[in-house]
Amino acid sequence: MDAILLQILNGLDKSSAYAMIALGLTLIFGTLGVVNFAHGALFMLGAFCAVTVHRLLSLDIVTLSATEKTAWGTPMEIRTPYAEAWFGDFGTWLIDWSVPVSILVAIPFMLLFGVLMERGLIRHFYKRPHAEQILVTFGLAIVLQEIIKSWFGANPIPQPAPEALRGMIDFGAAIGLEAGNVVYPAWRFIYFLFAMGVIGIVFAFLRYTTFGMVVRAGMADRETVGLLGINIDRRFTITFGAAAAIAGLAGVMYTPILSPDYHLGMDFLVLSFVVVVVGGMGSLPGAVAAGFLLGILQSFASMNEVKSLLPGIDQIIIYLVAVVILLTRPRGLMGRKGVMET
Amino acid sequence: MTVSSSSPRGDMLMMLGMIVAIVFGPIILAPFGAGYPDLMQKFAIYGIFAIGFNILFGLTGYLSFGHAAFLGVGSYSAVWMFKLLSMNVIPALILAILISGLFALVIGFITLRRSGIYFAILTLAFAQMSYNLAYSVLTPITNGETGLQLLLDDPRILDAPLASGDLPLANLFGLQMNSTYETSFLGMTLYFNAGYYLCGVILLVAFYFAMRIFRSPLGMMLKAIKSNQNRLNYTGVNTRPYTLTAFVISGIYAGLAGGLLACTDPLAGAERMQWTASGEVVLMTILGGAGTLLGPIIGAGAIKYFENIFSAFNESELNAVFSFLPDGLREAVVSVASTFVGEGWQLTLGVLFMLIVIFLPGGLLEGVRRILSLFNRPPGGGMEERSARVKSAA
Amino acid sequence: YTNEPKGGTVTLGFNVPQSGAYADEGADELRAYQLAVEHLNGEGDGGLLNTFSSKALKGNGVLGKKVAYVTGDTQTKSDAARASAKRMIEKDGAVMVTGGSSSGVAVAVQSLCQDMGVIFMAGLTHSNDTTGKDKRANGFRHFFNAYMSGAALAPVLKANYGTDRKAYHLTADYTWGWTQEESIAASTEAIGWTTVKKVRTPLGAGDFSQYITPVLNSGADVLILNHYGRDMVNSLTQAVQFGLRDKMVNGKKFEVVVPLYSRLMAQGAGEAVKGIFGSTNWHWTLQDEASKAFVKSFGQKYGFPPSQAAQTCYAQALLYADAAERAGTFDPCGIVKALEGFEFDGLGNGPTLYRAEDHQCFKKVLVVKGKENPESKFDLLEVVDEVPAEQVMYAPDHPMFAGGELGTCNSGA
Amino acid sequence: MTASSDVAGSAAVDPRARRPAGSAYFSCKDVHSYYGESYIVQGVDFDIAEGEIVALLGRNGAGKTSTLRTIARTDVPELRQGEIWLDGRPLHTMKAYEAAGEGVGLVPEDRRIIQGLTVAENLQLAQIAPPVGWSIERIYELFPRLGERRNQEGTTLSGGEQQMLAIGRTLARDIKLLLLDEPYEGLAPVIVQEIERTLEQIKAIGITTVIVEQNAIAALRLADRAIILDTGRVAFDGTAQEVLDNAELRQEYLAI
Amino acid sequence: MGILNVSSINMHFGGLQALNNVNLDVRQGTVHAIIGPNGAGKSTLLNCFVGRLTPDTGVVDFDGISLIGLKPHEINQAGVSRVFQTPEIFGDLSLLENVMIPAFAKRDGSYRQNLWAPLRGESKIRERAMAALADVKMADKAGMIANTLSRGDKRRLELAMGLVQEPKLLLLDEPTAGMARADTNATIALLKEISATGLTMVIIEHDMHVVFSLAERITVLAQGTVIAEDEPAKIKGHPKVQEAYLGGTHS
Ligand SMILES: Nc1ncnc2c1ncn2[C@@H]1O[C@H](COP(=O)(O)OP(=O)(O)OP(=O)(O)O)[C@@H](O)[C@H]1O
Ligand SMILES: Nc1ncnc2c1ncn2[C@@H]1O[C@H](COP(=O)(O)OP(=O)(O)OP(=O)(O)O)[C@@H](O)[C@H]1O
Ligand SMILES: [Mg+2]
Ligand SMILES: [Mg+2]
Repeated sequence: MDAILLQILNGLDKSSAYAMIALGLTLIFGTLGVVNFAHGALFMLGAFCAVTVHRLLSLDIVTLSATEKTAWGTPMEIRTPYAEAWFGDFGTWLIDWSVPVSILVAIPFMLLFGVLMERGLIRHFYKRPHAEQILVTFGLAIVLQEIIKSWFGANPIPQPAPEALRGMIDFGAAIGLEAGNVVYPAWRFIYFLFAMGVIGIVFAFLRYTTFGMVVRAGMADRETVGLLGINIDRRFTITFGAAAAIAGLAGVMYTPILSPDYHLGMDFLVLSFVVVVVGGMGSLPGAVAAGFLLGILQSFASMNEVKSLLPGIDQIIIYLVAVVILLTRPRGLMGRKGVMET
Repeated sequence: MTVSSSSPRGDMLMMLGMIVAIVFGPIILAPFGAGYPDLMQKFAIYGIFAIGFNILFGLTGYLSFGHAAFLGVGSYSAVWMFKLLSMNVIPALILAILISGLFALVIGFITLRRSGIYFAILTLAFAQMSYNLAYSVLTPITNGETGLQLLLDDPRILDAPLASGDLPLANLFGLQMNSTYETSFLGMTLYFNAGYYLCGVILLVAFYFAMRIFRSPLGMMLKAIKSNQNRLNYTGVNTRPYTLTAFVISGIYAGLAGGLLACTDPLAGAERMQWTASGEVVLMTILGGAGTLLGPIIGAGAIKYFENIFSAFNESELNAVFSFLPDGLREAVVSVASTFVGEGWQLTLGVLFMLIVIFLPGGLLEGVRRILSLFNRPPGGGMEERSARVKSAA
Repeated sequence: YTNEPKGGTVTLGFNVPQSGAYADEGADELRAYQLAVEHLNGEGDGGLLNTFSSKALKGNGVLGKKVAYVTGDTQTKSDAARASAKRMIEKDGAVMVTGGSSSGVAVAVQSLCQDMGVIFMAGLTHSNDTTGKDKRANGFRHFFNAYMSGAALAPVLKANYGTDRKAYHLTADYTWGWTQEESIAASTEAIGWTTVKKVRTPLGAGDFSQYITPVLNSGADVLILNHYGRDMVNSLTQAVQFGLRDKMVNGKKFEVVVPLYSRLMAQGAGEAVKGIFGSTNWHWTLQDEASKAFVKSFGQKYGFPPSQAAQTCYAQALLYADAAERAGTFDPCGIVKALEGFEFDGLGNGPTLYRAEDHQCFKKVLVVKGKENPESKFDLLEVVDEVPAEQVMYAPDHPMFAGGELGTCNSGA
Repeated sequence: MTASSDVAGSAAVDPRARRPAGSAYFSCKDVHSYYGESYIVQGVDFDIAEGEIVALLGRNGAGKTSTLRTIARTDVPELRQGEIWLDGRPLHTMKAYEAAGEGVGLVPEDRRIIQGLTVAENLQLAQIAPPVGWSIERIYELFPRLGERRNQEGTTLSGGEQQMLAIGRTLARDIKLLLLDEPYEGLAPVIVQEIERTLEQIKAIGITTVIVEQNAIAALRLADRAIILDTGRVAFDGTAQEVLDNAELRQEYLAI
Repeated sequence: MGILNVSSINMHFGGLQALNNVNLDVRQGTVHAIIGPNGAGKSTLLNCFVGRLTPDTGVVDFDGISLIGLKPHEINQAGVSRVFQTPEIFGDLSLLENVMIPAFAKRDGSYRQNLWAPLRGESKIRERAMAALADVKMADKAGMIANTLSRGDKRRLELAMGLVQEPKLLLLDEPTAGMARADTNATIALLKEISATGLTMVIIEHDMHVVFSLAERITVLAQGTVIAEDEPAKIKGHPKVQEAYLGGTHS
């Protein structure tokens, strides 16, 4: 019982990441019809927004020590972060809270990045075959990741959560089970809540405005929508920017859970495509549902009891479930007819 | 490439061009630093892989994201044949073809129930499952991460025992795959390698097969599937057997390529089945020009060339290359250039992908065509110049 | 023999990961190789040529030939690594290939070098198999292995955590992980610990939380992470996130052990490494003359201290050159003869033996602990113990290493 | 929608007052457009007065659709030369959505009902960007069929129903220039009569209209003027009556 | 008993009864027209014949076999070809290929024989395809890519694709919609000619000129129900048909 509860909790944060990435991806992929292989890279860029903000906040004033020397004989450097030197305690607080703080930077940056990417590149590919979209976005993904690699190196860079949020929440105790058995790191729970918030906002926006309908229509038939006086290009740009921002936010907040490295995007890329397709092309709720389904199932499959029954199941569960779902439901969980079926 | 635009003469010229290119491969490639056996073998092998992939993708439009699974299966089968039966490549290749064909039949039968992106993800899922299992649970068959290799104490039933301590070598009735005749020509070393010629001959056969398929009613049907599958059903054609045929043929091509990888280098690793490997053949095909006969070969060559030659540049070599520049300038040039070669080779590849799609929709072959049309040559001829130009473009 | 150097230079092949998860480690290896080449050719401050017990090398190249090198990217994939090594051998005429940052690649390239008749000097590879069931006559390993980690760690663990412990293993699901799991389990069981569970985790899982939560209620009081690289960074940080280290189980404080440490990875794990035990091949804070000299020349050239991968690669390059010099030939069989049973000192690990039976180096192993108050971002580990070679020695036919044959040296042609 | 009750003979009120003297309400000046390299519209040149209804006729492949699409400024065919003016506004400098904002409404030949949207959504879509015309209720009144099917997916409508939706969708916008590409195609005679009546109504409101129709007789009944296209050029430009009277012309270009 | 026997077909979409107990009997060698207002269910009925839709209840017998439950390609193999209302063509292939494909499918339908022989060798198929293109006066455009045709030309191509199969039963869904008058007349002549060879046809048309020139029998559908079935002359005068379909002023 405890174990199962734990695994459900445990599936939440990963599922939230899948769901958020898939949400942005399905906007680009299921709605705009662009096979965006750079979406993982957008997630990674978001994560590196957090890294950059942290680096900037902890930029050092470097003074050379007069007495101490390094092992190779040069004077030792003494470093004090500017933020601390200038703002005192507030500076320390800022550094501590750098991950949440970097959201403020990530949103405009990722929006801008998304908009530029759409204007400069993706726009010219709406009418081109999917294969060419794959090639160009994959090329872009490689370029982005290599740039990050040359700036930040290949090693993971840890981003601690704020001190105050590093603790554990004892869910077991809260529902009357033995204390200390069903615990969950606070930050992961915050990530889950954050994801729900983002997903909620996106859904509300699409539900209570005509934006979603117009974008869907534009996808089905750009020309006709244009003939009805709608500047579909602008809406596509906005959609793309929003999708990039969602991916970026998912990345920023994920850094305390998984230390980001330049390859982070590629690791999530394939899975997020699987999630989107299992959810069904063109369905936002589908993408979110599939994100949670696969994330939690993956958690379960990693339980020792399951693994001893079916060795290796934890490594293939996502794909296995994907196969089963796609074979029993032709268009995934909630896919719409005619989207990307040819 | 519609039926009407192909002429028997054009095809003949194309075939002749291929033969010339393969026979004189070592001479043509040497000036580009690519004329050594391993890379030439890889060109041919990945050429086969890409041609096969293109039969499925280029003709029917079914984008498989799991073709590397067949490559891997082919390799494993071939190595097992080496271990169990004989170091002769023939049985190994036969088994590779059989097993990968069977594997493709099963996977194709299941995945072809869906089309479009759903099909792509299904194939991806199967390949990833194969990869993950090969990496861990199936270690007794695949030797996990290390990869399946030849051991001194393998049974090799048909082969005579070797002097102790010597690992056997893959051969074709005694002609060893690694036997190479080296000679010097205009200051370059040329390598004429048995393994390369084996791969080359098989590439030729594979190419011929593909050409026949492109020009056959089957090819036309496959193109019709890409164009409007629904209509084809109402025209009285059951499309499933056609797509399945294409899938199995391309699976066999992949398996054959995998088998050849094992013949030229008897080790089969699981990462050959990873999605990145499947993605690579997709990129090769698109980069060269999907749906064309020569495109995939060119694309395969370009990517392998980058992977092997661009990654090998290091600073000292760059310094040598730019030694004609004054010191300060040279350092600047070298530091810029070094972000694109050596460990930056993937950056260059990424940039190349983007440039090609943006400026040459239709792939590298399209670029070759445009250049050729500048010279106003008849299509199909001038093969050496063709590949030469692609190289210099790359 | 293959690639006999003809002109005034001899070419070595440095085959390191330049892309993929180990790219930084590969970059550090490459730096070390470049430094070694400088030193061999008599440039720079001579580095360890001055401390090395063998005095065959004179800083005038090797056997009178200037040392040149070629580089390649293994991508940490067997196929790519072999393709790259083949290029070095076939095209560039390398007589020796060295480098790498993972056991799978090391084994794959080692067997290739055996087939093609050149020498392979392994870089960072820790699996027992490299000099165990996959050993080859043309291949040599300076780095330590999983068995040695276990043998070195056990006494320290016993001293710090007692003899009554229950261990839970999380193991990267591939050959290196398995051999390490086997070695560590054996050596901890020998000091009285019990092994509660051994769980395999997929390589590159990213998030390990679903494997960590079952640890909470398993009754175990020690978690052993048989992970390396990114996996280790992630599993360790996440174990700490899940509060494992603040937990009390069976009346004892819960502990985490990372048998194979590397400074680069410790950097990635940040705070999480503090107070955690592990073993390492070498660390830049060592105070013997050789280590100091190496840190100095490396630090002066690059501005930061070398990693253990760099040290092992540097040592391998020197060892090869020295063997050639002593053998008077680049013929692989000559080199093999010169290296087999070779005893030396002054490369940073104290007195060392290249054992003839399996081409494994035996030298002291460092037990380290994550430092509580690091002074710089390089100063993350403190050396707790330098375990002498005798204590980590094993018989060549030890069951964990059995199954392979060394074979005979192959010089090509 | 300008609710003026002026009818066809709008010469009574001089519509040119708002425009520079000498230029028509709508004019195509030497329009050339291309599909890639194929040169299709080869110098089409005509004027239309405000409130006039013009029938654009010609054989299959004569370039009627291409001309309409060029006027509506769709991406293909691409306008490479020439000017198009509507009510003093240069359409040739605009994109399709801007032209639509100026009051151009095209009912495309293959109807182009948007997949995945219901009938009601297809109509709503037309009212997102200004200028808004008829209310959706009024369109349902005109085509009760659409009202009954408002929640059905647009693409599952029968061929004729789709045609109604396509016309309705255009009326939902306040248009100055209505371009109808084969509006009767696939419609039952009763519906044809119905749409004819609608068009009469539209004519009465004074919306300038270009109608392309294979059923030339029906088109000519409605139109004031006829323009006959042949291989991308204007072969005839005159009153509808002239075409009806000229048997030779009809035989040559229209085969009626 | 005719060659096509349809009885008590019911079909609904959600709450909409699209076909209501429809019966139809098409005699061998005749041209049978189905007319009716838009949305009457004509295309739906045709869809039930070719396997695109499966009716809720009812029987469709063609030449002694039941078509219900067969796959579209099996129905075609049984000798039923269809010309679509909205052109369904192989957009990125040439016209010749567009017509050769149905010709192939006709020859064997089965997949076996099509594999290998070079296409160039298929001169018989090619000739037949060219002949069919010539029938619809498009032989000169054989090499063009189908997508670049104007709409009227696409319809003619559709027709050629149906004709080249030489089916036993040809289903035509508004074959002349959007065709120029001259071509409509030519098409009428062509269809007459073909009908004279004994081919059975079911035709849906809104162009009464076409219907009355060709049809030997007419079924009138309205709101999914057959409201009349008779010879052309009688249908013209039928009051219900007048009201529901033809309207006051026509013919
Ligand atoms: N997308 C296209 N690409 C290339 N050529 C095209 C394209 N669309 C149409 N054409 C060509 O342009 C010419 C004019 O076509 P258009 O559709 O304007 O004719 P139309 O007069 O509307 O004919 P119809 O009465 O058959 O609809 C035709 O010859 C046609 O083949
Ligand atoms: N898939 C569907 N879902 C819901 N309703 C449908 C579907 N297909 C058709 N209908 C409805 O069924 C009715 C009959 O359609 P059908 O296409 O058969 O008409 P039709 O007689 O061919 O008309 P037309 O002459 O206009 O082509 C129409 O009202 C249509 O809206
Ligand atoms: Mg038209
Ligand atoms: Mg219909």
